[in-house]
Parts: sequence; C-alpha cells; structure tokens
Amino acid sequence: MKMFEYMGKELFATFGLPVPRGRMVKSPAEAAKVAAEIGSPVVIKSQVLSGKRGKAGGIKFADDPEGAKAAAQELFGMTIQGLPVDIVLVEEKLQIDKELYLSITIDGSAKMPVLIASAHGGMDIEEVDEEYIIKKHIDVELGMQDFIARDVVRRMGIPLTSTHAQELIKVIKSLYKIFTQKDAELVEINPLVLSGDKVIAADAKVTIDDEAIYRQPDLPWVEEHTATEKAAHDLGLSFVELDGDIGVMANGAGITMGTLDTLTYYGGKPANFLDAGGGTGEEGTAKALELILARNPKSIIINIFGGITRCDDVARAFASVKKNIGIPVPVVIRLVGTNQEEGRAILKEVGIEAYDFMQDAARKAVELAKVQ
Amino acid sequence: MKMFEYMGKELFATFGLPVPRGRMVKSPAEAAKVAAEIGSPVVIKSQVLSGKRGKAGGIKFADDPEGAKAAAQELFGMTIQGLPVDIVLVEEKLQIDKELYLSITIDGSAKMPVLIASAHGGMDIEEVDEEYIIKKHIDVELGMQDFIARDVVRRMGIPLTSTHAQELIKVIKSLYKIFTQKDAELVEINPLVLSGDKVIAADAKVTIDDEAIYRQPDLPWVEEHTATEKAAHDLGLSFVELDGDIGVMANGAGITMGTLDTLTYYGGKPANFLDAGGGTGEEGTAKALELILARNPKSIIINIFGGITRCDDVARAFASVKKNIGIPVPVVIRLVGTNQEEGRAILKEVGIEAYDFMQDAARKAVELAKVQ
Amino acid sequence: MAIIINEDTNVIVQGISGKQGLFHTKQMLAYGTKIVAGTSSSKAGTTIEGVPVYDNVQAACENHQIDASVIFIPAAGAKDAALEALEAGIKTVVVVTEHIPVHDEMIIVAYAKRVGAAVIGPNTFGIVSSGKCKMGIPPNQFFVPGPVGVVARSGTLSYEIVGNLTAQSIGQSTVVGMGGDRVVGLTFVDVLKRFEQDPETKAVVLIGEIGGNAEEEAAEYIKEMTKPVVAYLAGKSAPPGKRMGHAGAIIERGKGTYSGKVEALEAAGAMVASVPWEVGSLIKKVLDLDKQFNWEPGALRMREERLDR
Amino acid sequence: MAIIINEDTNVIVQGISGKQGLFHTKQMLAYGTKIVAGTSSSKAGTTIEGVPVYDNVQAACENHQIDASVIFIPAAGAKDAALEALEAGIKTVVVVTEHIPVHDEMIIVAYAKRVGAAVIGPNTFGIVSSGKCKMGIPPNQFFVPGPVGVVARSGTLSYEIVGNLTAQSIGQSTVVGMGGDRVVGLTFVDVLKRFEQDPETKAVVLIGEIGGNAEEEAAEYIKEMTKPVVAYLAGKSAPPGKRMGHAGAIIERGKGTYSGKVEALEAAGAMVASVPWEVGSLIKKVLDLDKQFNWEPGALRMREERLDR
Repeated sequence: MKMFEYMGKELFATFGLPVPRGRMVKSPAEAAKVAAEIGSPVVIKSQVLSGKRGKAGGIKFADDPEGAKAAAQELFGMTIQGLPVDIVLVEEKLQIDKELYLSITIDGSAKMPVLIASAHGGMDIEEVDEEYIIKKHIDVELGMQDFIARDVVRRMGIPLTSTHAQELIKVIKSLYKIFTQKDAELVEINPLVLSGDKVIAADAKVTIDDEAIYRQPDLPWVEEHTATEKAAHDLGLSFVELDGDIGVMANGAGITMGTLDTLTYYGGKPANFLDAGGGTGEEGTAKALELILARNPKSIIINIFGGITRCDDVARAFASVKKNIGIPVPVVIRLVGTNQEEGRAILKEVGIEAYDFMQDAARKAVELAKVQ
Repeated sequence: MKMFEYMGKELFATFGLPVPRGRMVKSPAEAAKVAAEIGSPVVIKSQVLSGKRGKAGGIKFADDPEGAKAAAQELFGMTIQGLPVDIVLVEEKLQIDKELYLSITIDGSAKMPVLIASAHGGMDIEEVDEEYIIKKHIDVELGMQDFIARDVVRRMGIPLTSTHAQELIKVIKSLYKIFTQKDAELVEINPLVLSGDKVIAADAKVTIDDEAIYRQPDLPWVEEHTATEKAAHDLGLSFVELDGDIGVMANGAGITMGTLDTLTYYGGKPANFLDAGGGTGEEGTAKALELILARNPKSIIINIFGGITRCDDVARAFASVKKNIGIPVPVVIRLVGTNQEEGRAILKEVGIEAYDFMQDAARKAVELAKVQ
Repeated sequence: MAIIINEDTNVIVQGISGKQGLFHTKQMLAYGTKIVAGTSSSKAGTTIEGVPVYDNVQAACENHQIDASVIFIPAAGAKDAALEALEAGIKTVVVVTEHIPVHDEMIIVAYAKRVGAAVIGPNTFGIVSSGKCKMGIPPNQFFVPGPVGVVARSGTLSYEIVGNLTAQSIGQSTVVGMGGDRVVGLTFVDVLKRFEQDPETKAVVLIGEIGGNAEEEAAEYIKEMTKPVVAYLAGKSAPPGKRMGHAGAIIERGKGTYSGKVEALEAAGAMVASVPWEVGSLIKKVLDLDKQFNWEPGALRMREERLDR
Repeated sequence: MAIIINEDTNVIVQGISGKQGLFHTKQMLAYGTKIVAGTSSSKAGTTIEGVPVYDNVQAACENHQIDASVIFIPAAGAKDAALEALEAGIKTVVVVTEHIPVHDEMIIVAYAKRVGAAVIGPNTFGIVSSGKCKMGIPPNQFFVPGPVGVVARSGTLSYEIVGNLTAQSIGQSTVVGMGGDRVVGLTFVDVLKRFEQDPETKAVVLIGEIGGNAEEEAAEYIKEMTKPVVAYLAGKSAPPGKRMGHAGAIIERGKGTYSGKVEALEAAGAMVASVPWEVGSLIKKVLDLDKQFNWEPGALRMREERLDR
C-alpha cells in the first residue's frame, strides 16, 4: 500500500524525523490559510501516487497566500498520469543547500533490507552513477546499529564531526525504525535536504507491505485500486486488462503467464491476465467470469492445474455460473490435478469435455476466437 | 540496584502485567485509607530489600481498615535483617488457587538470559526438586517468541487451550520486555498466583544492572548502600568490613582476595577488603585510607600491581595523604607494574621503601600487626 | 537418492487439524510420506489419520525423531511456527502458508541461516522427491521417479511442466518449489547445487518468471554446472509488474526483463523453452544426447545449434 | 607459536585518542605489537604515535588488512564499537572497557558467536603472546616468552602471578584475561582448548576466583587435557559475594564456593596452589617432571601425593 506524501511525512514526524512545516489541504482557500500560517514562501505539492509528479508540473511555488491559492486552484484541476489531484500539501519553501538521497527497501536476492544513500539526491537519482550510490544491507537480527548509520554518513562524504552528520545518523535510525515497526517495503526520502544546520525530509515515499496491513491498525488506509480491481482483489483474484480477444482464467501467476505465452505462441491474443489463485469458490469464479466477459472476448480459456485448488470446486462453481447466469461465448476448459475425476464428471453434466493438456486447450481457444 | 516490591509492581503494571490492587503507604493512617478504598480483606507487606521478609513476620493480613492500621503500625516498628521498615504496601488479599514461580535472569555460563518457571511456586522455591524447575535459555537475537512462552506454559502442565495459558503467555512476554527494556539482571515473580480465571503477580523482585542505570532515567532510584559504602562506591572503591586487625588496600578484586589469602596464610587477620580498582587518584586514596583507618588496624598493607593503574599516581596520592593527613600505623607497600620506578622514587621521598613481592610485604604486615 | 528429503525423512505437520493441513496430510500419507507427528493445540492428545497430535513441535520432538516440518499455519502465526521448528533443531522446514508479511519472512530466513537449516518457501507448493516423500500440496499423480531435477518459482506452472514430463515418461528425482514471495529460503542456486551433487539427477529443469533477479543469479551458477539445464520462463507476453519506487530501480538496474533473463541463461549454457510443454522435448534431447555421446561435463553448452525451435 | 595473537597480528586500536587508548597504544607499540590503525572521529586523518587514525573501523579496513581490534571506547559506546569490529570481519576483538551493561555484553557475545569471532572480555586486561604481541593494558616488563599458558579471570592477580613466574625464569606462551564480568566472550574452556592444541605451551596456569561456575566448567574439560594444569583460586578467605535472588540460587545450586571449585579441579587432575606465589613452584615441579620422566599425557594426574603443601 503506497502512502501519500503528506501521510508519509506525518508518519516521519511521529518518529522524530524532521519534515517541513505545513499540512495537506483540500481546497484553494485552505491552501491560502496554511500559507498565511507559515508566513513565508511556500511550495504547493499535488498528492498523487505517482513518481513523475514533478516533471508533470504537479509542484508549484508561491510567495504569499494569494499565490498559494492560485497555485492550488491550478493543481486541483489537474490529472497526473491518470490520477486526479484531490489533495495538495502546502509547506514552507526550504532553503536548499544540498540534496541527498536516502531509502530503505527489501533486497529479495539478499533476503534482507538494504539501506541506499547518495550525496547526489534529487529528481534524477536513477541516473546517478553507481559509484555515488551507497548500498548497505542490514542484518535483521543485528538491526540498525549506530556504527552502520555512521559508516553510511561517512561514505556520503559528510564529516562525522559535523552537526549534519549527527542529524543524519538520527534520520537513518528513525527511518529504519519506521521501516521495521510499520512493516514497510519501502521508505524513501528524495530529496533529503541540508538546509543551514538542519537536515529535513523534503519528500516522503512510504509503501507498506499489503500482507501486513492487518497488524498496522494505526496507519491510514489508502485505496490504490480501481473499483473493478478492488472487487477482484477482495475475492483473491489478480486481474489485469490486456488488448486481445481471448479471455483467460488460470490458477497461479506462473501458469496464467504460461497460458498467455501459449496463446501468443499459437497466434492468439489474450484479452486479460486473471490469476484466480488457490481455492476460489463459486462467488470468485462468477466474478472472474464477469470480469473476463466485460472485455468482450471471442472465446475463453480456463486453465486449472489443481494443487491447493481442487478441480471439483472449480467445476462446481463453473457449472453453477453457467446454469444460473449463462456464458455467451465458447469456453475451453483444461482441468487436471487434485480431484480431477470428480471435477470432470461435474463439467460433463453441463456439457463440457475438459482437456488434458494446456497446449491443446490453448490451440482450441485460439481457433474459436478466429471463428467467431 | 534492587527495587522495592511496590516499585517492581508499578513497573509491571506499566507493561500490562497484572498485579493486585493497592499501593504503598508511609503511615498507619494511610494504610487504613487504602484498605478502605480496596473494600475487602487486605495484605500489608513491609517494603525492605531482603528475601526473608515473610519468615521474619514482615507480612500481615487484615479484614478491615482498622485491622490494616494496626498491622501497619506493627510493621513500621520492625527491623528486618537490619533494615528498618519505612514503607509498607497495602493490597487486596488474593484468592489463591495455585502458586507458580516465574523469573528471568542472566546465566553467565551460558552467556544468555534464562527463563525459569515452576508450577510449584511459593516461599520455598529453592527447595523444589530439579524436575519441577523449567529452565529455558533465551537467544538474545531471537528474543522472546510466542512459541517459547507457549512451550514453557505447556511444560508447567497448564493446558494450552485454557484461559490461564493465554494469560501466562502474556505475562512471560511482558516479563521479558521488562527484562530487556529496563536492563534488568533479575525479574522474578514468586508467587505468580492463579486466582479464578486470572493470573496475578503477587510479588515482584526486580534488580537493575548497576552499569545501565544511566540509561534508565525513568526508573526510581533506590539507595542500597550505607553512607560509608556509598562514599567508597562513588570513588570507585569496593569496600567490605572484616574482623581482623590488618588494613588492606589493593587494586583489583582478584589481587585483593589474593592479598587476604596471603595474610591468612602467614597467620594474619585482615580488617577489611578494599579493592581500589583501576586508577584511583589522590581523593580516592585518601578516602581508602580513611575507611581502612576507621577499622583501627594494627598495620596496613597496600598491594599495587600497576596495569591500568599507574604506580606513580598511587605513590603520589599516598605521599600526599601521608604528608597532609598523617597515618598513625605502620604501612607496608608493595608497588610494581606500570611506571614503577617513578612511583618508588616518590615513595622514597616520604621515607618508604616499596617491596617487590606480595609475599614479602604480607609477611612484614603480619609481623608488624603482631608487634603493635 | 534425491535431494533434501527421501523415503526415510520423518515429517511433522504443523497445523494438522486445519482445513488445508488435514486435507494435505491425507494426500501426503497417500503419497507415502512418513508423517510421524502433527501439531494442533485444539487436537493435542488425539490422532489424525493415525498420526499422533501434539501441542507443539517441542512436545512432538520429545516423542519422535523429526527431520522435516511442513507448515500449514495461517499467515499471522506462520513466523512463530517456522521459528519454533527451527529452534527445535529441525533442519528442513517447508512453509506452505501464503500472505506472510515480508518482514516476518526476512526473520525466518535469517534465523534459518544462523542455525544452518533449509527453509523452503514461504508461499511454496513444497517439495516432492518422487516416489519417496512429498511435503506440501502438489497433486500426487503427476510425480514419478526419474532422472530430472526440477526447481521452480511458481506452483501450478510446475505441476503443468512436471505433468508434461511424466506424460512423456520422464520422471523426476526431486521437484522443489522455492516459493513465490520476494523473500524465500532456498534459492535457485541452493537447489541447483544440490542437484549438481545428486547422482540420481541427470538433468535439471528450472522454471522461472519475469521480475526480480533470481534467474540471473542462477545463470551465474549454471556456468559452473556439469549437468544440463533446461529453463522455461513465464511472462514473455505478460504485462510488466509493479516496481518499488526509485530504490527498486536502483537495486534491479535493468534486471528482471524476459529478454535479459533468457540472455543470461543461454550465455550460461542453459536451453530456454519458449512454451511450457517444450521443456519435455528439450529434456528428451538432452537425455538422448547423454546416451549417444557418453555425456561429458560441459559438452552441451558448446553445441552451437538450438534444438527444434 | 602462541594462541590467538602473534607477531604477525595486525591490530587496530578503537578509541586511540582517548586517555587510556593513547597511553596503552604507546605501551603496546613499545612491546612490539603491530598496530596498523586506530579510530577516533575527532582525530581522523592524523597519525598518533605514527599510527594512521580513521573515522571508523570500516574506513581503516579499506586501507589495511586488520586481524584484531582492541577497544578503549567508554562503556556507553562499547557495544557499538565491538559490533562494528565484528561486522567488519575482524575475528579477534579485545574489549578492555569496564562497566558495560550486561545486556550489551550478551548482544556482543551472541553476535561474535554468530560470525565465528573470538571476543576477549569485556572488562579484561587483554591478551599477551609473550615477546610477540600485546593487546590490552598489562605492564610490559613482566611478560617474557616461555612454555606456560596462563588464563585468568582477574587482571592484577594475573600480573602478580605472571610476575612471579617471570621472576623464577618461567616464561609464558600466551596470557589471556577472560574479563571479570558475568558475561564474557572466551571462557576458560575456550582458552584451555587452544592451549591444548598449541605445541609451544607445555603447561597451563588457570587463575580463578570464588563465585560463578567457570572453574567447575573448566574442570570438566581439564579431565580431557593431556597438558598439566596448575590453578590458583582467589577468595579462600574473602567474604561471600552477593547472590541474585532465588533465580541465582537455582542456577548455581551449590556451585561457586571455594571448596567446591578446588574439589572439582583436583578431581580433574589439576593442582591447586593455596597462595598466588605457590603457582611458580608447582609449575617448576611439573616442568621438571616433564624432563625427568619423559612426560606422558595423563601421567601427572595419576600421582597420588600432593606437591609440597
């Protein structure tokens, strides 16, 4: 779950990590009010869950409340990468002496968190040379010890005896606390600004592990999905729309991808990616078919290799949907694995002969799509 | 630093560990007031830092405020193992269905914390057979995981599906939190009482690592030492009074013990144990001699083997004390190690020839004590 | 022979009385797995399918020699269950549970490393040493003994490919599911090393997918292997996955694409099938080669021509 | 030969610019210790006594091969300093600092165990491989090369006994201070094992004291040793130490007394001196025995009579 910048900064503040003065507003009038409270030039930042906000013109500056109001007015009318701007963050404009980069994320191949830092922060961090990027893996049993933070600061070229170094060490320790205590997948500050004696997080990017949301009741909830995606997600389905004309449903991300690859191999074009995961019941199957049919496919392939998913459950659900709702396009079903005989018997009752092999089912689905 | 029971229970309560209702008082009138607030039979417990309180009659029961007042009156007059009772704790009298034992301390030979539990708690835990004592070492990097607490509860014979088990698991986890977060050397609950559905800590013994007090500013301060011991301790001296007539000062616990052993070997009787530790300056040396002289010794042996302690520092301090304050009994000094030549030269100026070997110095000190 | 588990492996099922645990205990027993104990605090003291049930792993270990555990405990308790098994000295722990928080997974994996144990998963279908022992959830009928080691990231796709191999009379020594999560215990390299050492395994199938850099790392080790490797990578025509902000980009730096992975694997001498069922025919060629030319280490990767693509 | 450190050991001094660090750096250099670097954030970039000073251990490791560290950092920062050295891959870490919180000590020791490093201390005088390398604070003049390994709990008492040995022309292979705190890294047993393996060490002196059960554990290992052990235990006539409530009593259960320790050591075949300077004469007998009777493993402990007591 991605958090809006203003939420990330609120979270930072509760961990003692310095952020600019300011707050989020939902109207131009409020923006003017906050700018007046701040009493100095401000920055007005659109709050959308997209990384390209700056380049898209989603960040504006103003010298006074009037200007802040006008800037906010402009932003509230905008759409950035398809996302409407409903919230803006009004903050003091920082004096920027230097921009650093700091983040902690998970390195799957090392199986541990990795702290990434650079003295060359700012918008184009991805373009910075490897030699200026400092990476330090963190042993989860050892945790973030002072010496680790200190060494990273040293490698950033900040003299350890400086005030900045002392502040940065605190920032790194706080950031790691947020990362572990809040089940984050990513905490990122870019830029982390040196401003006079101070070190201030001028941005905040925080992503919480979706699997751990249940144990983070204090965090705000951010809905990233469209209504359709959310409905699918709630039923344990993973759904992505594609450009083709063959509806696809399979169980497991790998086999779903394999099914797409196979359809493509035979010259077909998938209309969607739909991974029904392990064990989807009747409601899930009905919803899955509804999502697939909404793409107006010419044929549908259902590819089930039962493991934790049981073939009879899938067959029963499918048969029920077919009987009660009806399916207006030809459906090819491949069904093997756990309880396959029971499943095939159920399908036979609704007039469907299941395939043994994916390639045969896929070839048939492609043929059917061409015929229609 | 040992904490009074009432302090331990306050600490327990802040970690959500259940303790009896009640509070500490400093007068019989207050005791009556607390008993009235509680509104049921109470127990009145003298607050002294001694383990033998119960057997010494330091715990009384009362059915009403009048009785509580009378009981407190008695306790405030008492002295338990030399310690006057200045504070009592007035608490609800618990219905005791079963007494358990639970503690966490440090096992120096395993180099890790050890959780000790028994279903046979109560006053005589030290007498309980080994087979009823459960010991579980805790990996400090892994910490107190649920499964560890659960296994200990199982081994105590409490069914894991019971309410008691659920409560006990929480108690164990809280106790470990207190142990680690508060730098404890010992957290002990004896008895831990099963009372109806509840699990309640009927006693609390908490000892904080003296070396970590500086980073536990929230804990109350308990002064365990006598004024003399405290004065010695503040100067880095470790001082214990003994029964003999030869004053002893050495640097390091081991060599001080070795000096006592040597004096005893030659038929002498040490008047004290005084470990001046590493690097005691003039003030420390003066204080050390003052402590030693207060025992009215017939002779004094100073046994210094310099390492981190430098011989010239000791000699300078001693010479200064001798000149400025004077020492009324014969002093034998053994002085070798770091900067020994400088040290010996300084002693020579005040008319003292230092010995090379402990045995020679000790023999001389014994002789001198016999002559006097 | 086989890797990691075999016919002598004594298995405990953690969470034996839950819906999945119970169903798959029956399946595993039917496959021949030596399940000697199970845990369930609600059913402790009873037997389930003839298997004695205990309060916890420690209690089971007091009564049985246990070599491996398979975990069906729900996500919220899975970290504790895995640590419990590891702390009890069990050296092979298969975590079937999905949806475990990634911070919990890092803790499990770090502790396993410290105690020198192998964790398979989380979010894995498990492991099958064909004809000997199954720990996990794959359907029984597709796994038959033979010379091919299989290691995979995704579950159902592995059944698909194993099913295809079996249909072509190509049996498997051991099939290992690494688990689909970002942080898992055994990796491709760990499993490949074991296959390389296993005399029964003559060739290895690696089933990967787009995203991450597990396949690139596997390629590094495949360079050193003497046994032929056939790979299939899912996702040639799939939509790109989500990225983890700038930090993710910095870590991956161009890795994770389909073409990058294929390139790395082919450069290391592996053959890459373009669709799942092509794996069987490539393995057949490889094993025929083996017979015809008296297989020598490294011989295959020097062949210039690509097989029937 | 010697144990743990020798003339080739490259040493770093953590906290080289503090009062103790500076003084003992001079002393160690004078003894011949190969100090290749020091740390001090205030003096980084300078040299102290010719030793280059760095911000931290990592920076020093970027410029030097470092084998061992000796730590003079004050208690509040000592845990961090020790973990830093261990994380940097340094396999011998001597923590001279005293007054370190015991929870910090447990963390240091656990991490050292995990990374396979030896921690000496905390609260130790250090270690001297006589004539080769000194890490720590003992006075230089008393440590001369020879056949006796010494391991001790307390500092000054060790100097006392080593001084006595040297005065009797009995040199030392290595002298190790385990440290006086309740939780320390290397124990008697760890050090005895190394002496047992060291060809240069012909006999071992163990300097213990009352309290705890380190001597009882040592006795268990001494049973297996082929080399003779002479012990001195301080505290025969000392007042009893404080006890840790019931829990401490449960753990110790009768261990820790002077007589119990003497009994355990003598039963294991060690000779126990009753006063510190008796150690030298016992060692002399032991080493003479060696020459006269062509020393055989275990011969000494079978002798019935006690030596000149």
